[in-house]
Amino acid sequence: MALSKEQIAQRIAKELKDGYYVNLGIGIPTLVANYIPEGIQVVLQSENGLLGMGPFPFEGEENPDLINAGKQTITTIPGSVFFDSAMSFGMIRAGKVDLTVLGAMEVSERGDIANWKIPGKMVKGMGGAMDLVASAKNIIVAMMHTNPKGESKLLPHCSLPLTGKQCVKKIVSDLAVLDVTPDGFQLLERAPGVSVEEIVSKTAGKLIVQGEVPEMSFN
Amino acid sequence: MALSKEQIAQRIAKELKDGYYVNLGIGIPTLVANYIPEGIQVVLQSENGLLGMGPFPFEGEENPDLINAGKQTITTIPGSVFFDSAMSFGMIRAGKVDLTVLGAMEVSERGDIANWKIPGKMVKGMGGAMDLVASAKNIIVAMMHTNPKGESKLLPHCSLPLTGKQCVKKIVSDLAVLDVTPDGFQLLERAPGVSVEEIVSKTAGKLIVQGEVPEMSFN
Amino acid sequence: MVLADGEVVPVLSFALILHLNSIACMNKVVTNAEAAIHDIADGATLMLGGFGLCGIPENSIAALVKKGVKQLTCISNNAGVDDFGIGLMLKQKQVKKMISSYVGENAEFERQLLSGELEVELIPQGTLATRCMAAGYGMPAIYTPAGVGTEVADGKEVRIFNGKEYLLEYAFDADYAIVKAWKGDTQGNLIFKETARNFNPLMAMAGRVTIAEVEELVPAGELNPNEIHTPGIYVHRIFQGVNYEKRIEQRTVRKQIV
Amino acid sequence: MVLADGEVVPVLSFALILHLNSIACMNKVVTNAEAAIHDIADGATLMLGGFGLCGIPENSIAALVKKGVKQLTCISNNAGVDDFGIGLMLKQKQVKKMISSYVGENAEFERQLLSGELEVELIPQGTLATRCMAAGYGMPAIYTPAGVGTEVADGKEVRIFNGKEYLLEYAFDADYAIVKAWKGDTQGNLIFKETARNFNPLMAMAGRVTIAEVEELVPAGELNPNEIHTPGIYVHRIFQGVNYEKRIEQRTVRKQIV
Repeated sequence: MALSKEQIAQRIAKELKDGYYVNLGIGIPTLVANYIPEGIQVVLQSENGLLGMGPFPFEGEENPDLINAGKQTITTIPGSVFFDSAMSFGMIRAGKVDLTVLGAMEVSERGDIANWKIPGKMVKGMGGAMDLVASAKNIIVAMMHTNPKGESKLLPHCSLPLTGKQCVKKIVSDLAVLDVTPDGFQLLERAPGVSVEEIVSKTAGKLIVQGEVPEMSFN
Repeated sequence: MALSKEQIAQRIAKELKDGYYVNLGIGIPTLVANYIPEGIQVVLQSENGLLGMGPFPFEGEENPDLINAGKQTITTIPGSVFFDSAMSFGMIRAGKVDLTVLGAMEVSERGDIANWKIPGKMVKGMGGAMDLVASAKNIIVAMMHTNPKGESKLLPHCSLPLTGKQCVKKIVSDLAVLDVTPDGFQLLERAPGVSVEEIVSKTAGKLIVQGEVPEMSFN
Repeated sequence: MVLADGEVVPVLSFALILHLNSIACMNKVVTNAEAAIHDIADGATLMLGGFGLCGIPENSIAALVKKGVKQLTCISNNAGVDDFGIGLMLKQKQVKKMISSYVGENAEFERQLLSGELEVELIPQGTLATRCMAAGYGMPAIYTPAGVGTEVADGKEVRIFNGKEYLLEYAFDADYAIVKAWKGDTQGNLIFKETARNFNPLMAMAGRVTIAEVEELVPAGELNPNEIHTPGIYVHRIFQGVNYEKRIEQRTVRKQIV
Repeated sequence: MVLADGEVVPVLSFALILHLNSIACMNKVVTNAEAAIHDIADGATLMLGGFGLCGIPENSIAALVKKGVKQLTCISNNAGVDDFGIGLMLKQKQVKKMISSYVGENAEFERQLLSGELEVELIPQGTLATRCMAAGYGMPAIYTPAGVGTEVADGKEVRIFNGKEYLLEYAFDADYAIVKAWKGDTQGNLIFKETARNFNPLMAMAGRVTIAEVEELVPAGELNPNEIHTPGIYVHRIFQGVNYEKRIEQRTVRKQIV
C-alpha cells in the first residue's frame, strides 16, 4: 500500500544522523521534524535566519518577530542563533547544512528537480529553493510518485522549468526509496505491499532494479 | 619655514567636516585627531574592527582586547561599534569612509602612492594600506616634501613599488598643500615663509602654479 | 594600519576635544517617517527590509503611501499582503517593478502582474541577500551556484570554479534602503530582533541613502558596541517609529499539553 | 522556504522529542587544546585568528608547539612576536609558509625569511579577510580593487566593473581554522569581545575543521541568540581555554589629567 505523507516523513527521518544540521521545506518535509529518532540531536535551519528552530508556539505565545521560512510563528530551542539572510545562504552555499529535504513536482533520472513554476499558472517565485538545491551537500526529495492523473513524476527529463540540475541524491516517494545514480534511479526499498512491477510501471525515467528489493521498515 | 609634523596634522584637520568617518594612518595622520576643529564631530575608524575610536587609555586602564590598527591600546567613545575585519574593509571598499589620511614615501603626479616596500629592505607587509588607497573616496597624504637627502618625494613616477595607483587626491607636506589633478600637482598653499620657488625646486613631478599662492592659515 | 614614514607616534591628548565634539550632532535623527522619506521621488529604486511581514518598515511604507510617490522599483524579498506591507503601495499603483524572491500572498499583485501593469523580476532568495551584501561591502559582483541550469541563468555569465558552475550576479544599486530595526542610537547603530533581522542589515548597508526606523531610539553609547548588527556608518537617517502592528502572516500554534 | 506539492502544513508536535534530543550531545566539546588539535598533521594548512596579539588562540598555539607538528602553512594576519603567538611556532621552525598582511614585529621571522627557511605570501588585509569570508559563504572568489596596479596584481585576473578595475581573488581552503572567542556554548556558538573579534569569526566560518577556544564555555541556551557572532554550525570543536595571558603589543597610555 502506498505510504501516507506521515509515513514518507517517517521514512526520511531514518536518514537523519546525530549532529545533523537540516533544512526542511514546506509540506511533507516539515513533518520529518515529528519523527526525529530518539537519542539523535538534529538542529533545524530556517533560511530566513535561524538555527535551532523549535515547535510552533502555544496559543497566546506567538511572537511576530519569530517566524520560519514559511512565515509561520515558531519557537526556538536552547542553543539557537539568529543571523541575517546573507549568512543564512552563506552557510547553505558553503555546504554546512548536512541535509535538505524538499518537495518536488518532477525529478529527472539525472537528479534535476522542478518545483517552482508551472507555465500558465501565476508564478510566485523560487524563494530559497534554487539556492538550496544548488548548494546542499545532500538533498532528499519527498514526493508523490505520480501526479493526480497517475502520470509518473520521476522522468527521463523534467518537463517543467528547472529549479536545479543534477542535485537530487535520494527520493522517498509514497511507493519507494530510490537513489539518483549516474545511471538513473536505483530502487532501494518498496513501500509495504507495493510490488516492484508497480514501481516500474509508475517510473518513467530509467529505473535500475538489482536483486531482491526489500520493503521499507519504519523503526 | 617648513611645517612641523604637528602643523601638518593641524592643516589636514581643517579638511575635516562634521559627520565625517575618518581613517587615520600611523604617524603624522594619527596626530590629526589632536586638532579636530571645535563643534565638528568626526568618527574615527580603525580597520581592525572599530568605529568610534577614542584616545589612549589612562595608565592602568589598558584593555588587551581593545586595540587600534597600530596594535596600540585605545578606548572608545559613546556610539562606538565593533565588527569583524571583512565588514571593516567592506565599509572601506563601499566608500563609506569619507576620508583616509596616510603617510607616503613617494607620490606621483598621477596620484600613485608608494608606502609599503623598499627593495633590499625587509618587507613587513602592506597591512590594510592597499585596501584603503584602492577604495577610499578621498585620500590625503601627509608627508615630508623631500627625503633626508633633500630629494623630492613628489615625483613624475614613483620609483618604489606602488601601494596603489591614481588614488591620492591631496597632499599636505611640510612645505605646501597640493591637489593631485589630471594635469599634475597643483600648488594650493605655501607653508608660512616658504617661497613658491622653493616648492618648485623641491617638486620633481609636474607642478602647476597659478596666480598668487596664499600662505596656509591654521585657524 | 597604513604604513607611513616611520614617525614615532606621540601620546594622544584629544580627550577634551572628543568631549566637546560629543555635543555636536551628526544630524541623522529625523522626526518621523515623513521627514525620513521627504526626498524620495517618482521613479526611485528602493530596498525594503523584511521577510514576509516580519521586520518590515511599517512607518516608512505608510509615509510612502501617504506621499503617493510613483513608478517605484522595489527590491524586497516579498511584496506584502493585500492590505499590509508593500501591498499597500501596490494597491495605490505606486510600484512599477518588484524585484523579489517570492510574491505569493497577494491578489492585487497577481492582478496587476497578469494585466501587465506591474513588472516582476524573480531572483533566488540567497542571490537577493548576497547582492545586497555585495553592495554594502563594495564588491561589484559575486558568484553563486543558485540558478545554474535554470531560466535564472539566461543571459548570465557562467563560470566554473573547482568543477562547479556559478553565475555572476551584480551588486544592487539602490537609491534608498529602508529598514526596520529593534533598537537604534542617534549615530545610526542598529540592533535587530530575532528573525526580524533577515534582509534588514544587508539592505541597510546597500542603500545610497539608508533610512532606519526603530522601535526604540536611544542616545549614542546606550547600545553595547559588541552587540550592534549594523554600524551607524551605513545609516543616514533614523527615527523612532510608532504604532507597530507587526501583523502575523501565518499564525500557527500547537495545542497546549494538559 | 522550499516550495512543495502544496500540502497543508499540519501542527507540529515534536516538543517532547526535542526535549529528549536535548539530552543528546553534538559532541563538539573537547577537554582541552591537546584534544582539539590532536589530528593536525605535518603539512596542514591552518588559519589562526587574531590581529597582532589581540584575540589569538593562545592555548591552541601552545598545544601546537608542544605537539611539534611541522611544515605548516599558516594563514594569519600577523606572525606574532618573537616569544609569543605564532612567534613560538616560528622559533621551533614549525612553519613552512606564512600568508599574512603584516609580519613586522619578529626578529626570528626576519632571520628565517632572509635565510630562505620560511616562505611568505603578503596579501592586503582586506583581501585576507574577504577571502576567509568567501570560504565561509561558499563563494569561490571575490573581486576587490586592493592591489590593482601593484605587484599584488601580478598574475591575477583584472576585471573592470563600472569603470573601475578589480582583482579576482580566490576563497581560502584551509584544513583547520583555530579561533579564540570570549564566550562560547556547547553547540559551538561564539561571541567575541571588542577588537578581539577581528579575523576570528571570518576564519571560524572558513575552516574545513574549525576549532574554537573560549574564555568562558556555557551550556547551550545561555547565550542570547541575538548576540551570537558565529553560529555553531561553523564550529566543530570547542573547549574552555585556561591561563590567558593576553599580552599587549603596544602599551600606549595618556597622562592622567590631575
